[in-house]
Amino acid sequence: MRTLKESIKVKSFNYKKHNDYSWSMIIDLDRCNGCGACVIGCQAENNVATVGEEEVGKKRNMHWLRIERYIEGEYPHVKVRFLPMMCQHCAQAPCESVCPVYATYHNPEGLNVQVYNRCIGTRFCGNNCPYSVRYFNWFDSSFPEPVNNQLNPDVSVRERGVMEKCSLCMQRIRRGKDTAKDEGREVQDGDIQPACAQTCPTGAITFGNINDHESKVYKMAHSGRAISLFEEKGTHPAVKYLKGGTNDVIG
Amino acid sequence: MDRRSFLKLSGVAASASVVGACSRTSQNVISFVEAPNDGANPVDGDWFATTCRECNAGCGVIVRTVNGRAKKIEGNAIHPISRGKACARSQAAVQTVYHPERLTTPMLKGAGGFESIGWDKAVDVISQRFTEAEGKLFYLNNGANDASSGIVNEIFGKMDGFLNVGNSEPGFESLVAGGAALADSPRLPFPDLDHAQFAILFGADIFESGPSPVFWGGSFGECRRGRASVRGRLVYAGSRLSSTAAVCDLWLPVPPGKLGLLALSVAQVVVDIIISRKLALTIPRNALGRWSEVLKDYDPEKVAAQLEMPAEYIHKLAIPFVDESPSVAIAGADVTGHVNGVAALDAVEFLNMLSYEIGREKLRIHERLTPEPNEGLKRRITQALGVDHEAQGYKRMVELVDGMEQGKYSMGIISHTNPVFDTPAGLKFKDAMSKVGFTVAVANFMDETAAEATLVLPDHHWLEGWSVQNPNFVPGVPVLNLQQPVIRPFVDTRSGSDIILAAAAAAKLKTPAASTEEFVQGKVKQFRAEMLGAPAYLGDEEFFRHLLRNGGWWSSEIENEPTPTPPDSVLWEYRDKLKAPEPEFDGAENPFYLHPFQTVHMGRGQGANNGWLQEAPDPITTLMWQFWVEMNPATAAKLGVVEGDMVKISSAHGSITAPVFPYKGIRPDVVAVPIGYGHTNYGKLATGRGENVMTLLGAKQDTDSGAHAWRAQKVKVEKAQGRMKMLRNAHPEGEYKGEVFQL
Amino acid sequence: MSLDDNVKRSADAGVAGGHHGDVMALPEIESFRDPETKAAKAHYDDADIYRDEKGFNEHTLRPMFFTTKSYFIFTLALGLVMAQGLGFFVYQTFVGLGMAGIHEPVYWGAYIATFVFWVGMSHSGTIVSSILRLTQANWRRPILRAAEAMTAFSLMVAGLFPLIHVGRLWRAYYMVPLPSQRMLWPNFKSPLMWDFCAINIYLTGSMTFLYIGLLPDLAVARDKAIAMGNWRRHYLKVLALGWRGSHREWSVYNKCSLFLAVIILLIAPSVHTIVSWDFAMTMTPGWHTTIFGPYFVVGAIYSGIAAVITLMITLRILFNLDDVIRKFHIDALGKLLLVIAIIWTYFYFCEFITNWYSHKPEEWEVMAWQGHRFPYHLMVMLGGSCLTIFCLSWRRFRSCMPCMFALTLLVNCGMYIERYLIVVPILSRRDNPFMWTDYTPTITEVGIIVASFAYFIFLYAIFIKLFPIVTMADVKEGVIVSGDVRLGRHAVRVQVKE
Amino acid sequence: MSDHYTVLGLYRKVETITKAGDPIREAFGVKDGDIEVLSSAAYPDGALLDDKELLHQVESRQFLFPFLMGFVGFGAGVILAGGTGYIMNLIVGGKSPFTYAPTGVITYEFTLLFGVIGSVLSLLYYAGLPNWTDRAYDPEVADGALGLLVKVYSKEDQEKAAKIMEDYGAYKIKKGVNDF
Repeated sequence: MRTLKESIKVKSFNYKKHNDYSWSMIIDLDRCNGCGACVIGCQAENNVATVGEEEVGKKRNMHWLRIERYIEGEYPHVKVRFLPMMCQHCAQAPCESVCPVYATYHNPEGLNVQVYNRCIGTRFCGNNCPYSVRYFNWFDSSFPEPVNNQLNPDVSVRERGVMEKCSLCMQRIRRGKDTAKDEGREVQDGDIQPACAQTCPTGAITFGNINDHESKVYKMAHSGRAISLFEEKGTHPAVKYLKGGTNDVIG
Repeated sequence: MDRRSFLKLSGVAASASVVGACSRTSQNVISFVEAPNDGANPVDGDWFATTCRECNAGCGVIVRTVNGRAKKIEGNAIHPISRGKACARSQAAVQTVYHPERLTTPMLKGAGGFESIGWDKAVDVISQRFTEAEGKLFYLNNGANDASSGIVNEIFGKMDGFLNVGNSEPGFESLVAGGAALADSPRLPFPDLDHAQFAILFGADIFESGPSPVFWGGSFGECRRGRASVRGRLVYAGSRLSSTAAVCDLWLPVPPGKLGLLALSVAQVVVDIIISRKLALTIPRNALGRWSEVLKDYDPEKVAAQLEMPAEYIHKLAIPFVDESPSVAIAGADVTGHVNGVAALDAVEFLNMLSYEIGREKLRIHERLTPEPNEGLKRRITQALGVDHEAQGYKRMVELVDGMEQGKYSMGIISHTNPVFDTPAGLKFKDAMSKVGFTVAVANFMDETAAEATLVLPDHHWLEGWSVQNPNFVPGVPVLNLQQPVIRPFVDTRSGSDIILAAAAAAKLKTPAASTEEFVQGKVKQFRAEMLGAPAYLGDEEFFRHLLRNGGWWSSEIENEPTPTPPDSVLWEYRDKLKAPEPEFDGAENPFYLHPFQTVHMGRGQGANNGWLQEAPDPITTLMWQFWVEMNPATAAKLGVVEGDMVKISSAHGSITAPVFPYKGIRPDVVAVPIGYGHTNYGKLATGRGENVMTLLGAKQDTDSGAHAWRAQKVKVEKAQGRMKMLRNAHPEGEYKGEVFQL
Repeated sequence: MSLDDNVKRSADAGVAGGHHGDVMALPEIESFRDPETKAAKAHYDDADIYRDEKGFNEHTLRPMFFTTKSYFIFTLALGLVMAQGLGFFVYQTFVGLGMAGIHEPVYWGAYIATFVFWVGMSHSGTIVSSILRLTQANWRRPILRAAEAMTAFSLMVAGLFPLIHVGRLWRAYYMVPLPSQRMLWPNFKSPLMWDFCAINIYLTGSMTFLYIGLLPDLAVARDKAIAMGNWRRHYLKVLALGWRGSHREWSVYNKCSLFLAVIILLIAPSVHTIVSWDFAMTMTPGWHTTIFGPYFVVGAIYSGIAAVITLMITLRILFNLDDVIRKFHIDALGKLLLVIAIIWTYFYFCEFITNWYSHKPEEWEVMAWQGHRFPYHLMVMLGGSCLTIFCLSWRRFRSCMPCMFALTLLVNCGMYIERYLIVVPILSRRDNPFMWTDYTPTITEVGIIVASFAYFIFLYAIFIKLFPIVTMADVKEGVIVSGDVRLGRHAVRVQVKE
Repeated sequence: MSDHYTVLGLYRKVETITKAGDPIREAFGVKDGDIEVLSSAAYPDGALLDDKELLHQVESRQFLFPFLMGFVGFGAGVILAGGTGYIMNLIVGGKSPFTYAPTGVITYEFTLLFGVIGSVLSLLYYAGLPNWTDRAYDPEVADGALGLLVKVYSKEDQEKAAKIMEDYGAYKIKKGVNDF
C-alpha cells in the first residue's frame, strides 16, 4: 500500500509517464464524410439501444458516437462540417470528480471508465460534460426476443437509470491486450481497433497507444493540425482531432 | 458506568466505526472498478468471410459469430472493394437477421389472403407452374450477378420467351452506357480517386448512392489525406449540397441537367490552357487546335449565364485541373438522372481523357488513374456465372412491363427486389404485375411486391445462405465474391434458388446443380479451371476452402492490360459525342425541379424496416425516423412555410405531402426528397413513415441509353395543412454555431 | 406588569390554584378558522393575553387540541394531492425517469430547481431564529417555532427531490458510506456528496434545534394533555423528557440554545453554498461562477423570510393568533426582507452585468432577456427585486397583512422561477451547440412538484396538531424580562439584557 | 443513599419566592444542589434563588461538550474524506487521491454535526434529562406558578420546611419521598 505522501503525489498527468499504455484516438476531420458507418458500428458493438421515434423526438437517442453537423455560410457559399463526437476521455475529466459514487473514474491506461453497476443516475456527470457525450438510460433498453440474439456478449446491457458512454471499446482493448499477452509481446500499433475506427470507410479514425512514440496516433497528435475540442477548458482529452483544410481552396 | 463515561465511550466507538469503515476494502474496490465490462471476459467468437448483399457493390465482409449467432459485421481487410471497411447499412444487417418480422413460412395467396403452406407444397406448386409456363416467364432480381441469377439463367436462359431483368439502382444504366464511351463494352467508369490530387464531382453522390460508398469513402480518404504532403481537393457541382458535397472544398449549385455543359466548358478552358502553355501531349498540336475549334461554343463567358454562375468559377475549376494533375472527373447521379445523361457522361469522360494526357505529360500519372484493367476477365467471370450481364437496367424493365401488359408471361419470379415500391409511378409496374397469372416473390420480409405476388418464399438471409457474385462495381481488379452461410438459418427458411432448383427438377427441366451450394462449388471449380489455370498446389477442394477463407477471389496483383490510349483519330471520332443537349423535364410547366436522392441509410427503401438505420441521423438533416422535403430557406419563405410545415408536392403522376426541412445547401428552384420512405407494407417500422417519392416520377428516359431519367421531373409545391415536429439531432439554432469548436 | 401580578390576579379571579382534576374549560369553537372567536376572547379580561399566563397557554395551545371538520377536509385534500404525486413517482420509478421531461443534455430539470427552492426555503427558519436569538431581538419570540418548523419541513421536502431525481432509486444508498460486501464507497470529491452531507447535517441540526426549542413547551402541552386526558399525553410525556422547568434545566437549556444557534448559523450558509457548488463546481458556462455561493445564500434567506411572512400571516388568520403574531412582527420581518431584497438585487445585477459585459456567447445565450425566457426574467425582476423593494419601503404596506401576504407569495414565485432559470436554460444552451435543446416539464414532474407543496403544507398541518406552534416559553421569558420604564412623560417598554 | 424527602411549595409572586429561599437554606444548611426553583420561563440566573455558584460550575463546563465533540467530528471528517482518497487511490478528474478542499468541506460539516450532537448531549447531561420518573412537580408550574423545591433528609425536616414555606407565602405545599 502506498504511503499517504506518495498517494498525494499521484497526479493525472503521470499516466503518460508511468504506464505502458495511454490510449488515444485521433479523428481526421478532413477525412470524415459523415456517412454514419461508425455510428452503426458502435451501436452493434456496444449493444447501444434504439429508443424509438417518440423518444428520439425528446432527444433521447443513445448513440455513443454521434456525428455533429454544422452549417456555415449563406447560399450559395454554404459549407457543411461533420464532427464525430464521442466521449473524449479527458485526462482531467469534469465528469469523474463530480460522481458521488465513483461510478466513473480514470483507469491507469488513460480511459474514462463508466462502471454501470455502481451508477445511481444522479446525472451530474452528464451536466458537467462540456461535450455532452454522456447518455442516460431513461427507460429499460428494449432488446425483445429475437433482437436480443444480436447482443454482443462482451458488453453488458444497461439497466434503466444509469449513465453510459463511449468506452473506446474497452472490451476490444482488453482482448487485444490478452492476445498480445498470450503471444508474449507488447500490443503493437494497430492491434486494437475500436468498432468505429475499424469501420470508418475513409480512415478518419485512428486509435493507438500515445505512449509509443512510433505509433500513428503519437505522430498525428504531434502534427500541426491536431487540436483538442474545448481546449480552453483544460480537460486534456485523449481524443484529438486533426483540423480540416481551408474552406475554399480554389477561391 | 456513569453517564459521562458512557458518552465518552460511545463517542469513541462512533469514530472508530468510521475509521473501520474505510480501512479494509481498498484492493477490492479497485479491482471491482477495473472490470468495467462487468466481469465479462471478451469472447473471441468465430469470424467468417462472406459478401455483403445489402446493395450490389459486393463488399467483402467478415462476420463475428458467437454461439451460432451473428454479432458483428466488419469489412474484410483483404477485399479490394471494401478494403476492411463497412458501411452503416452493411453493419445494420445483423439487425435484419433477427428481425421479428422475418417471413418464416411460404405463403400462397388464396381467396382470403395469404395462407401458410409447407415447403413441399410450395415446391409442388412452383414445379407445376414451371411446366405450364413452358419458358414464358420472367426473372426479376435486384441487379446482382449472383448465383440465383445464374441458376435461373442456366435453367431457363435458352428458352424462348424467358426474360431476365435486373431492377438495378437508378442511374446505373446510364453510368454503364457512359462508361462504354471509350471501351467497347458496357462497364462502370472507374476514375481513380485514390491517387488524384484534384477531383471534380459532377453530381456524384459517391457516399450516398453510387456503387460502394465504402470503396469511395476509402478513395476519398486516400485522396484527401492519404499522402504526406498533398491534400487532395474536391469540387462538387450539382443542385444539392449532398453529404458528398459537404466534404468537398467548393460547391457549385449548377442548374439541373446542365452538368454536361459545365464539363464541356471546363474542357474548353483546359484545352486552351494546354495550348497556351505548350504542354507536350501525344495529341498533335494541330489536333488540339481542332479540339479548341470544337469546344469554342462552350467558352465560359458564353455558358456562364446558362450555368447561373460567374465565368470565373469555371476557370477556377479548369486551372487546378491542369496544375494539380493528376485530376479526375467523376460523374454521378445528378448527371445520369437527366435525359441528356449519357451526353453529359461523355463530356465528363472527355475531361478524364484530357487529365490522363496531362498527368502523363507531367509524369504524375499513376497506372490506376483511369484504366479499366481486365475488362475481359470480368466479362468472362460474368459469363462463367451464367448471368445475363445485360439484364440490368431500365430498358429491360420497360420491356418487362410491356410484356406483362401484353400477357406474354404466365409466371414471374421476383427475387429480393421491390419494384412495386421503387420503380417510378410512370412505369406502372404494379398494374402490369397484376396481369401476370402467377408471381413468386423470394424475400426476407413482406413488402409491397411480395404482397402483390401469388406465392411468397421466405429466403435465407444473406448471412445464412450460399451464393457467388460478380459485383457490378469492380475497382481495378476483377473480383469473384463468395457468400457462405455464417450462421444456421435462424427461422425456417429455404434458399430461394434451392427451391427453384428443386421445382425445376420436379418439372423435369435441366438443372445445373442439385442445390445452390453445389452450384457454387461447381462454379468455383469451373472458374479455377477456366480462368486461372489450375495452380498445382491447390486442388479444387483446397481452392474452394481458400475462397471460403478469403471471402472470394480477386487478382492480388493488378493485372493490367495496357491502358488504351486513344490515338488522336479515335479521339477525333469522339468529337461528335461532345455536345450538351438541353435537358427535358416531365411536367415542364411546373415551377420546381424534383431532386429525389438516396440517403446513406435507407438505400432504395430496404433499410426502412431496420431500427438502427431509422434511428441513425441522416448526415445532412440529422433527422431520425422521419421523412422530409428539403428546400432552400428562401423558397420556404416564399411558400410561407417554416420547418415542420407540411407541403404538398404534386406532379401529373401523383402527389405527396411532407414536412419541410429548410436547408441552405440547395438551389432555390429545387426541392429534394429522399428515396426509401413511404412504404405501405413493409413491417411496423417502415409502413406509413413518410411518402414514396417514386409516385411523383414519370417515365422519362435517357435519350441515348434508355435509362430512367429519374431527376427529369418538375413539380408543383404548395403549402398543405398540418405541422410536424422534426425529429432532428442538431438544434435548429445550434447547427449554425460550429465555430465554437474552432475547427 | 410582572408575572406574579398576573398570577395573583388570576388567583383572585379564582382561575388559578385549581387542582389536577380541574380540567380546563376551553370554549367550544364553531369554526376552525374563525378569527373573531368571541367566546374565546370573552374568557380573558382584555386583549393583552400576556397578562394571563394560563389563558395564554390555553389560547396558544388551542390549535393543537381543538380540531374542526374543515381541518380534516383540508388535510384530506392535501392527502389527495400528495397521493397523485406519489402515484406519479411510483410510476416513474417503475417505468423509468423518461417519464419526466428531462433529456440530453438537460439532465437536471424542474426536480432540481424545486430541490434548490426547498433548500432555499429552509434557510429562513433556523437562520433567522439563530440571528434573532443571538442578537436578542425581542420581537423574535412568537415567530421562532413557526420559522424553525418551516426549516425542518422544507428540508424534509427538499430531501425527497434528489431521491425522486436519481435514475436508480433502489441503489441510492450507494451514496451513504456504509461498509458493505459490494465494496462501494462514496466519492467525497463530488459536490453532490458534500451536498448530501450538508443537507443531512442541516436537517439533523435544524430538527435538533426545533426539538430543543420545543422542550419547555412540550412540558406545558404535556401537562395540559394529562389534565385533559388527551391522547397526546403519551408521546408528549416521552418527548418532554420529564422537563419540569427547574432553574438548572433552564440555565443549561439557555446555554445549549446558544451553542445550537451559533452552530446552526455556521451550518446554514454552508448548506446553500454547497448547493450552489453543485452548479458552480461544474464547468458549465453560466454555472461556473464564484458569485454563486453568496448569491444562493442570500436568495435562500430571501425566499425563506418571504415564506416566513406568508406563513405567519396564514397562522395569524387561521388560528386567531393576532395577539401573539402582531403587526409589528410582520413589519419587522418586512424590514428584514427589504434589506435582503436589496442585497439579492445587487447580486443579480452583478451576475447580469458580468455576463453582459463579457458577452460570451454561450453565457449570454442564457442571461439575455430574450425569446421565451423573457416573461420569466420579468417575473424574477418584479417579484425578486423591483416591486418588492418599492413596496416594502412603505410602512403602510408592511403593516398591511393582505398586501404582505400577496407580495411574499410573489417573491417566492419569483424565486422559484429564478431557480428554474438557473438550472434549465443554462443546460439547454450549453457548450456544445449541436446538443442544444429546449425543455418543458411533463405532467409527471408537475404532479410531483405540486405534491411536494402539498406535502409541505401537510407536514405543517400535522405539526400544528401535534406540537405547540407558538414559542410559549420564549414569549413568557419576554414578558418576564421586559417592563415599562418611565422616561419623563412616557412609559417606555424596555427589555433586560445580560 | 438513604431516603430523602422533598417539599414543593408553589408561589404566585416572584417577590415571595425570592424571600422564601434563604430562610430554608439557613434552617437546614441546604447545599446548592439540594434546593431548586421550578418556573415556566427562564428567569435570569440568581433572580429567584441564589445558586449562581453551582450554575457557574455547570456553565463553565458545558461548552466542553460541543467543543470536544467538534474535535471528534473534525477527526471523522478528515478520516472519512481524506481517508477515502488515501485508501481508494482512484483518480477522478485528474485530481490526486487526497485533496484538501473537498476534505475541508466534509470536515467542516462533520465538525458542526458533532457540535450539534455535543450541544444536545450537554443539555441532557447537565440538566439530568431524560428523566421520566415521577418527580416532584405540579402542573400549575406550567401555567405560571413558581415552585420552590427542597430536598431534606428526615421526616421532621420535611414538616419543618413545609411550615417555613407556608409562612413565606406558598399557596400550596406538596410533600414527597425520594422524588427530588
